[in-house]
Amino acid sequence: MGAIVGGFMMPHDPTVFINPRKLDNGHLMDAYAEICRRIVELDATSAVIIGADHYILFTPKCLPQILICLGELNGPVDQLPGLPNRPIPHNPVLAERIFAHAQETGFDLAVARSLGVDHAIGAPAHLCLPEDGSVTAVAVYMASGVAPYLRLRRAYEFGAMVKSAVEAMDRDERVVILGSGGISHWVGTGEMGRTNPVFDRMVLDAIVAGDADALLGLTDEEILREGGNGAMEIRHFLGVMGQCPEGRAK
Amino acid sequence: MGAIVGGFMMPHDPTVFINPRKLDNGHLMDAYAEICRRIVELDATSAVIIGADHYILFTPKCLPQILICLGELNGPVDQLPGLPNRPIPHNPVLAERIFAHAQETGFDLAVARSLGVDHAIGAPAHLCLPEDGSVTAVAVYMASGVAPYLRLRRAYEFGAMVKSAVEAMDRDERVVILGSGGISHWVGTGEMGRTNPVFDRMVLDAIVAGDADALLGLTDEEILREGGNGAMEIRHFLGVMGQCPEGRAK
Amino acid sequence: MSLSAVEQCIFDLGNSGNMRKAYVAEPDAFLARYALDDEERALVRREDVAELFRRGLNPMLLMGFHMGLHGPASMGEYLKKMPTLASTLGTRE
Amino acid sequence: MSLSAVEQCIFDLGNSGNMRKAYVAEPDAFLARYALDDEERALVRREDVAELFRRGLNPMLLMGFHMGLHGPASMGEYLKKMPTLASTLGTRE
Ligand SMILES: [Fe+3]
Ligand SMILES: [Fe+3]
Repeated sequence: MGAIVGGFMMPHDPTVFINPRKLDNGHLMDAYAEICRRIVELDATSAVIIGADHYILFTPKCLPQILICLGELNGPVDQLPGLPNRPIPHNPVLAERIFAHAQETGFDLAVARSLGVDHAIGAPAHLCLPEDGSVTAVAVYMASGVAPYLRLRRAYEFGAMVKSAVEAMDRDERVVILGSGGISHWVGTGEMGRTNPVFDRMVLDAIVAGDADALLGLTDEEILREGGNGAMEIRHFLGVMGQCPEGRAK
Repeated sequence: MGAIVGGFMMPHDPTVFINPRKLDNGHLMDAYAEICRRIVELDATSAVIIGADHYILFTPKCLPQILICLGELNGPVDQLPGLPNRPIPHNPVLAERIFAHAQETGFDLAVARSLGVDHAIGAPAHLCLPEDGSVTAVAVYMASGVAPYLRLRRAYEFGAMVKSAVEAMDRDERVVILGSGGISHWVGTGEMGRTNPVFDRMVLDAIVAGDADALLGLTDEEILREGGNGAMEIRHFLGVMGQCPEGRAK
Repeated sequence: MSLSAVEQCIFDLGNSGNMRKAYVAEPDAFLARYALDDEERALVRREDVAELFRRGLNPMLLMGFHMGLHGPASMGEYLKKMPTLASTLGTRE
Repeated sequence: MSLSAVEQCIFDLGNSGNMRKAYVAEPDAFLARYALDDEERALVRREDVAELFRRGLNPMLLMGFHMGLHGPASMGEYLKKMPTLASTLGTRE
């Protein structure tokens, strides 16, 4: 039987890797490595990684609310220092299972047959999963970067759906779910470079307390105002929280 | 307040327009014209047209289960005799309303900002709506041509959702819903050219009787075997039947 | 075999005149853009639509690929190659 | 104004090197591919990212469009032009 054995959240901001001001980012790299260690410790076999398209993967002719890739993964296609574009070991059986369960439970997931992912999924895939390919990935994109945005509650429900899909699997599968995204940050707007520590603290406190309602109660306008368009990615955290509703973070 | 004032179904097979054997297709053209007359008679202001992508609009990187276009329409992009590629008068307010209602009621519709439609939507838009643009279109694509196929029941539920979206509108809008698709036909397989009158009769009887269950009870394998891959488009008919659950056809 | 690279390749050739031109001019260079194994590359090169269909590719896609390369007049030739849909049902899980 | 033709145009220019080349070589011919009205065409031609943002275009898209044309070193110049997100909130329904 399948089981969700853990959930993790991590940033993917390109400036971490480009590091234009040559700041010491060792603590960030250590955090990715620490997540990787814990995923190995949990004996995970697969990781469902939730990211956002930054309007480079999907075109104005077809913008998905939620998309799952059923086949091969490679990336990131937007190359960044330390993140070469290369194949990412993937788990088509788990992806198919989640898709089928989604259909049965009223989710309309768009699918990719194969996908060159961007840094949102490429960064955690390269930095949080062991290099030997022993933990295979399933890529999920939520509409967090391009309007119309996925509703917060739907992201949370998606997490719960993944949990029930995994638990209904008839083969042993130890799955971690990774929410890849930032808290407050502004991308491409006049505020770019700014962060809002008050907003960030509120979000982190909610996550640590396992208090999904504190996040679900936010309006998009509040998030955009206090956390910027980048903070719309808290949807991915809600996707993680939805699969461990009683969970508190360490 | 908005209201659904009618539902129609019609074929869009390109061979009707290419007419390679120069058969008399007058009765088909008359049928399109008759639908147009009745839509005008109903005083309709808008038409929601449901079609299938034939794997020319959406790419293997993002295949939607259901997609709605929120903006401008033109087409068909796959030009056919009598169906020039031109702008199609559209209704962005109705499209937005349906999208928002879908989000509220648990549908994850992919969106197009604007779309060059194929013949599935182009044919009814040109032939069943009055030329003066007085009936504006909303384009919906269902996964009926490319696997993973939309489930039959979901297509039916989509119709019901459209009905409640329209009825919740606070402006007068008289909406017809058009299911564009074929019954038995094979596209690109060895059987191409074949039809199955027994299957067709069964489908038509179910539609005339308003018996959605007869169609909802079919498996995809049965449809593929008896009606071919083209018959997967009966999803669009179920979309129409879902918005008039008690309806019987004339 | 997942076939997804072949699917992308066949989609591109069926739907883009530019891609088709590039393929016809330099087939090997064009196919090198896709992560195809030797067998997959050979299936595309010899336009083995029947085998690609048996392995799960969408017949509308295959028809577009063939018509794109050889024009609408090649429809008869294409259909002669193609297995029936019925013959493939139940052969895949 | 729906802006959707502009959105497709800016998306293409931000994400495709080939499109960018075609645009730089012959801007008017390139822009004629899109159903832009005169005002929209002028907004693209003078790269008025601020006004395009105010009218609703996605700032990630606009950033990609600008960086694509002028390289990553132009980030400062781009940001100097851009209004804040906060200034646009509540201005659209
Ligand atoms: Fe991001
Ligand atoms: Fe069709």
